[in-house]
Amino acid sequence: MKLISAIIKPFKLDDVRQALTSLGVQGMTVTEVKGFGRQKGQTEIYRGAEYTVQFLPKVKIEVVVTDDMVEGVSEAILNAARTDKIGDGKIFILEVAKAIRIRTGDTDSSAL
Amino acid sequence: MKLISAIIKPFKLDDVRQALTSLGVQGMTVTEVKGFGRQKGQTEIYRGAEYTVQFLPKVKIEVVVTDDMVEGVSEAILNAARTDKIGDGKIFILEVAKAIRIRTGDTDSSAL
Amino acid sequence: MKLISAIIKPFKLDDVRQALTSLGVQGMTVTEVKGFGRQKGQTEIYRGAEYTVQFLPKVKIEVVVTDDMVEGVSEAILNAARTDKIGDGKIFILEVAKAIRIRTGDTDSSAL
Amino acid sequence: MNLLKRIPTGLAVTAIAVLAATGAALAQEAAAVAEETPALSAGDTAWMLTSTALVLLMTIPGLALFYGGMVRKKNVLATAMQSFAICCLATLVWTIVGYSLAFGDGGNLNAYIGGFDRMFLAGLGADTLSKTIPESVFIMFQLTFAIITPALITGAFADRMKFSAMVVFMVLWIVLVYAPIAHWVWGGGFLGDAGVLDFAGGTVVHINAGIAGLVACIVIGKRRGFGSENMEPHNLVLSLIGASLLWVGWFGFNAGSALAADGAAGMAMLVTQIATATAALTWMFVEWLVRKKPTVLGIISGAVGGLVAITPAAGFVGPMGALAIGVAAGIACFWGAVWLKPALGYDDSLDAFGVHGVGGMVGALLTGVFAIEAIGGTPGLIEGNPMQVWIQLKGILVTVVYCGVVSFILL
Amino acid sequence: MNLLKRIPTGLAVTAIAVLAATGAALAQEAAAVAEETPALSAGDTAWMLTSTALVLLMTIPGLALFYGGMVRKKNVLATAMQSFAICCLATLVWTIVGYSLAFGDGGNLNAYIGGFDRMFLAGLGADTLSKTIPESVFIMFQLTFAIITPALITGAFADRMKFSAMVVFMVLWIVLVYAPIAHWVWGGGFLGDAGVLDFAGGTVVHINAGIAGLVACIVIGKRRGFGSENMEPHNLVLSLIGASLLWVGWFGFNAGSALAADGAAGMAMLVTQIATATAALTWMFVEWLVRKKPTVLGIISGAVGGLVAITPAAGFVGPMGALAIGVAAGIACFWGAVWLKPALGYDDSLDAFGVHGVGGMVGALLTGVFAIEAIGGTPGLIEGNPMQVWIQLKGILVTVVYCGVVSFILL
Amino acid sequence: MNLLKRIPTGLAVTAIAVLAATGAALAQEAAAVAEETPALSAGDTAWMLTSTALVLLMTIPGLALFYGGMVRKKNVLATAMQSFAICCLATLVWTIVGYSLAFGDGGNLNAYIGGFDRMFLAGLGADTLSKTIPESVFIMFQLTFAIITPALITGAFADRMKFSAMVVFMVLWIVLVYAPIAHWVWGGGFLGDAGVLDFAGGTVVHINAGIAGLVACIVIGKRRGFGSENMEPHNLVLSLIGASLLWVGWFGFNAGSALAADGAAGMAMLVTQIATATAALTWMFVEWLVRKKPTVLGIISGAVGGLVAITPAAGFVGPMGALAIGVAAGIACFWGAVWLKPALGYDDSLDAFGVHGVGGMVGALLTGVFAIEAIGGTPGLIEGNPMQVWIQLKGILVTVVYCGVVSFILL
Ligand SMILES: Nc1ncnc2c1ncn2[C@@H]1O[C@H](COP(=O)(O)OP(=O)(O)O)[C@@H](O)[C@H]1O
Ligand SMILES: Nc1ncnc2c1ncn2[C@@H]1O[C@H](COP(=O)(O)OP(=O)(O)O)[C@@H](O)[C@H]1O
Ligand SMILES: Nc1ncnc2c1ncn2[C@@H]1O[C@H](COP(=O)(O)OP(=O)(O)O)[C@@H](O)[C@H]1O
Repeated sequence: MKLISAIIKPFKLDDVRQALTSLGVQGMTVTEVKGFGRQKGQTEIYRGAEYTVQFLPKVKIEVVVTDDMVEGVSEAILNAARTDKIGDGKIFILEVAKAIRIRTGDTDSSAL
Repeated sequence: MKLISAIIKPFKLDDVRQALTSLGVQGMTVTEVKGFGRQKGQTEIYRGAEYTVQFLPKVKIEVVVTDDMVEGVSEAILNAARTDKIGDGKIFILEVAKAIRIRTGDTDSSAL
Repeated sequence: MKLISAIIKPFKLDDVRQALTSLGVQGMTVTEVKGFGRQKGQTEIYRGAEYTVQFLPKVKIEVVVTDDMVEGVSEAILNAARTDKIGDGKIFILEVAKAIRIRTGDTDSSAL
Repeated sequence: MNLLKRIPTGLAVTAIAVLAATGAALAQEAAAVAEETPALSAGDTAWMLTSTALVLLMTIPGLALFYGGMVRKKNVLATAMQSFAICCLATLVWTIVGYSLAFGDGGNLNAYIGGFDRMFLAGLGADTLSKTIPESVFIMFQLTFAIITPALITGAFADRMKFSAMVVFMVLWIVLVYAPIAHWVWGGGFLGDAGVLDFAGGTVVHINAGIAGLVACIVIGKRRGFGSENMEPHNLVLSLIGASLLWVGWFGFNAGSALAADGAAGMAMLVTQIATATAALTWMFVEWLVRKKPTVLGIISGAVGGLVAITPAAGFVGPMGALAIGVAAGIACFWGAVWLKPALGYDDSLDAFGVHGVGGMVGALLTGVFAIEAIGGTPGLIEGNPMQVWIQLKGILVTVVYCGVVSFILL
Repeated sequence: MNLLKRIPTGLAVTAIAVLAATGAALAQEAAAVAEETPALSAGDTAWMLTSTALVLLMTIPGLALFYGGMVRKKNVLATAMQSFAICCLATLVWTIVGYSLAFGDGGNLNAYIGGFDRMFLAGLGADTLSKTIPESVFIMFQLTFAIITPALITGAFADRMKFSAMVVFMVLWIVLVYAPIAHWVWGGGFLGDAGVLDFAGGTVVHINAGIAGLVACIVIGKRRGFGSENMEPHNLVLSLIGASLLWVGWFGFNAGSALAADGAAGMAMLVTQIATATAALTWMFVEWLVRKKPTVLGIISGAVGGLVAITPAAGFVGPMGALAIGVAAGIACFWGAVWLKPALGYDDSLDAFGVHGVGGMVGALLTGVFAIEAIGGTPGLIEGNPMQVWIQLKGILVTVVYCGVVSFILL
Repeated sequence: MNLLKRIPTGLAVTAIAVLAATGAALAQEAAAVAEETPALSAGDTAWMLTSTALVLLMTIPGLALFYGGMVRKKNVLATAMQSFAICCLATLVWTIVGYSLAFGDGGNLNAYIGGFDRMFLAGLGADTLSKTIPESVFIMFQLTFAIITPALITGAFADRMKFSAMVVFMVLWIVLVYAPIAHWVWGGGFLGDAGVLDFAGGTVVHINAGIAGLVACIVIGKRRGFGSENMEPHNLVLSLIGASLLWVGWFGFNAGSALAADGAAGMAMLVTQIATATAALTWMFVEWLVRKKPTVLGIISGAVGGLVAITPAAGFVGPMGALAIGVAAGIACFWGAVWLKPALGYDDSLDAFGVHGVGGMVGALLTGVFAIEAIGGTPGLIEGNPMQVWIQLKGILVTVVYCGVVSFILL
């Protein structure tokens, strides 16, 4: 099992969710985050003062899948989230040692 | 050392915190997240329009513990967070390579 | 590649960001979290009632780096975030199996 | 507003101008002579100054919050900005030419439009009176109406019109739509002469804004993501503050339209309160029946619907008429926003038409039904004068057609 | 309100009814004859129209925000909804039967309750006067009091009463508790006759709401999670807006209760300001001493406590009395909310009793102490009339017992 | 305010005191004799009661929100608390000694300061009049000015002054700076005698607050993290609500300064509206030109700048003067906040000086330019009276120097 953690542009969330659902992924967890990277924030001006917004709003999608789905899911995210502009984000994949469904106590692949 | 990441229903947070504290866990980190899964959101109606809320509010608890405590902590979360209704959430367990306490520089088990 | 996940005091965010940038780190992702630990929250009083704030505001910085930078980055965070008071936070380091840049599809070290 | 009362006002305003020799003007003259020369009343002036402040409060921050709370979070500032900017724009337009077109003397064309003689408020002095209040106060009071009407329209195309386009549209709309219609009903024009009752602007303000909104949202098209994305109101607390300020400010709108602090103002305030509360509860209970639960958005929408519907009627009906109008408005606006809109499939984001258009028409018609001679001088259907309903209908039709056509051309 | 002034008002209201042959009625008659026939005053009417708008502003959005900001985030809409819905409900109840019961003529029972003769506002015309203002304005002004009183109660059971249960309770409460007590004090009933001073509703509004709240929160029980879960106010900015609007609106409440734009109104406004500021600072400094720091919630709670306490006194005391009442109210309400509540262990979520009940009693008593004959016509203890304190105490006791018992039965 | 009108007011206030034998006093006496004995006007009183409520609304919640929305999220409560606490403090200070110093009789020193004879409002009765309104209302109205002036200053040092230090500073500042300057201009002091025109407080309120703010932010130093950390406004919706309430409340400020419900009040309201809308649009369009886009913060800042600039002029200029003042204020305040501040490098967090100081000076000067004899009794430059500009300049200089020096010493 792997945890796929994708940092994407917020307005792409719905597209990614649909792409994953159509692959049969049944659940995911979403967090609002702020990202710092090559993409630079706009310069906001308030009266006299200029502020460069250092951190841009991003969305982190975390989805745990069985090993055989990792490839397909990564691909799907890649396609759905891509705008070809700087700041599209990253996908990180981490090994998950164990997964449990709280409601039933089921573990691992049947927990997802 | 393992990172135990539990996604639970928000109103269960206090129960889980107490359960962990009574096991001797001294720290944890909590994030407000939105979950998508089998549990479906309510249909909200605003004047004419109906909206199905796709993402439900959840809470993610992250707690890093030594390997010997993983079993007990998972068990405790399972019991405290369970309501037996769809949407109770998941527990994911990941391997942690290293932990450091910033204040002291202590590492690994003495960092927790 | 490793994921360095640091939980720090919110007002230290800017210092840490600068420290990392000067090491050549090009991106990071920041989440507002609430921390529970040895540091106790203030007691707030609203009219008659006292509330101990259990969870304190913290900031989680996640940065994925190649293995050779782990040491330096940890060190930099340690120095920048340290105030020597309880509640300074933790650094957790996890193994990352794969990283992808969404815009280009580049993987691993060239994705960062 | 009460026509018989309004005519001398119009006269005072145009006193320095040559009286046009039309029948309408002659009738006005006669009325003016019958009236004693007015002197300033500090009491009336005090109330009209207050009313002006109250009506401004309706737009900023009232409407800005009512609408701002209903859009998505990312659009709240843009939406509130529209109301604020319109407040500023309408002030300039009104000062420069709007007041003159609406309340100036149009000479031979006076039945259709005022003239340019009062441009830049020419002829206004510190002691110029309009009936028992300074003309400056009358200008200000009317200005607040010219502010809120275009601001109401923005509810129809919230979330999608470009700011610069909106600025241009609104300036033209005030000059080409609002000013003429205000002239027809209140400024000595043909609708007023025809006996159309519109105490505080059911036709001029609400039907007008509602129709313009409907046209705008059809022409501009739907919001991107309409129907698929979640467009739920982001902060109904803001909307509730807005609705409350609209309610309180509406006392200035309706009771202020008596242009005096007297029994007519008092009765207008009382029936406003009764109709509003009734419509709010009606919407809430209908929603409670149809969908399982009462909502904040429902009760405040109903309240606004009731406020709209009682507006033309405020000086003409009594408490029982207000109850009836409240029930009708609650049901009709619920139907307009919840059934009609999805049925026809246009995207009137915040129901400018569903609430203001529908509510305004219901109110204008029912004014003809429930008018009581002892209160406003004109009997309605229930007092055996069915013609009044017909007259009201004509007023509605003329407004709908003119506003619809010109708004369409402007867009 | 000033009894001597109020009696003719009551009379005017009931002028078309047969005068009951009780001693009280005779006394009223005498007073009415002594007064010259009233004519409409545009100035007084202007101020009363304004006051009505101000008092409505207190409830929507004032109280809705004051309470809404103090509950947990998830309950803010439900809490604000209560104030808004009560505003609508009370309007209907008042129109249908409430006004008649409070200010109608009760015949032989007039000492205890008004009659049914004014149901549906029967007998109200556009020119009916109530002293120097249209009766429609008097009805509206009193209605805004009938709105805020039940809305205040909701602070005691915020977060836990079902909406449908609240609707039923409030309708009955207005009819069975508010209307009678208003009649006793202001409508020609026995408390007014006994000489109880209550200028703007310390007894009728605040003690009444406070006691009903206390009974309600005891009967309904504590919030789930009370004492263990974090129930801190979620947005004190909202509460601060609410408190500010309460303060500003209270000028309508107190200075409006003079029912005229005169020196009594001016003095009522001035002492309101002084007492409120003093109570706010008193609470703040007490908190600063006892706990280490001054808080926003503290200063606004103190302000509301001061507003409550000066309410019965506003037309009777001078600036120095206001200072004294402010200090007393600041200390007493702090004690009520911070010490008394935890000591007795009830869960008065937003301190409806701790602030309105306690503040109302302190104010009612101190009115008897600091009343000045040259201001309100009645001397108090400091001018050598200790009896007045005793009379005030009787007024409090009667209200506490009646309101407590009936509210208990209703729940 | 209009000097000729103000003088008898000052006299009425000091009627029970011995008249000082200075030339100024003699002139006043003559004026007073020429005036008929004033009687209470219910209409004027109604408007002044309303105006008082409106001006209080400007500070709480208006200014509290305007400023609260512009600071960082963590400071919103602290910032709003400052306005609320100052409202309470100023009330006490004014009651105890401020009113006496500003409007009491200063005997031989009357040109410079009032006396102590009216401390604790001694001599105030329920029927004491100040011209045609109760003196209690005059005291209250002036109090609301004494509240908002120090509250404006807090914008300069938002985010960094300790609350306890602020309390002490503000109390002293009201006594030592505000009260004397109010006396100079409105209380019979030397600036009023010299013919300085300040209808509603451009000098007394805005220049005064602006300069004090400038001194404060220079003395206290910059915010920690100034220039590096992100200090963007956290919630401009709050600021927009605040600006709207400031606008509406300002009608009480300016039109209320006529102290009557008459043509002067009406004209003051109208020019206020015109200048404000013009300044708001000017700032917005300048911003649209210079930076690529119009912003909410820009349009509301411009509106406040316009309100400030029209304040001294409101009773003296006509609609065309208001247009000109609006354009000038929009440009000048934009320049003050966007160019001057960074150029000089002080950290006036919320532009107390950039908007109120700069706007106040522009307004005070242009009052001398655009004053029209037929409106306010004094001709300005455009009517061939260049001296008036010089007199206005003297007024500004005296205020800047005195306020700057004393504020500096107090800090
Ligand atoms: N090394 C990293 N570790 C964690 N998150 C990162 C890292 N680099 C980038 N990110 C996240 O990815 C987002 C996009 O990165 P950015 O460099 O702006 O564009 P791109 O991915 O197109 O090169 C950032 O805003 C940040 O949230
Ligand atoms: N594959 C997954 N990866 C990450 N988070 C998941 C995954 N599946 C479910 N979740 C999280 O768990 C929550 C509960 O899942 P759900 O399917 O609704 O109920 P249950 O766990 O009872 O089957 C979701 O809201 C989501 O936050
Ligand atoms: N075992 C843990 N797992 C995850 N997060 C932790 C753990 N222990 C502490 N934390 C996080 O670190 C923060 C600081 O910890 P705390 O014990 O208060 O101080 P210190 O790190 O100085 O000992 C906590 O607020 C919490 O967010």
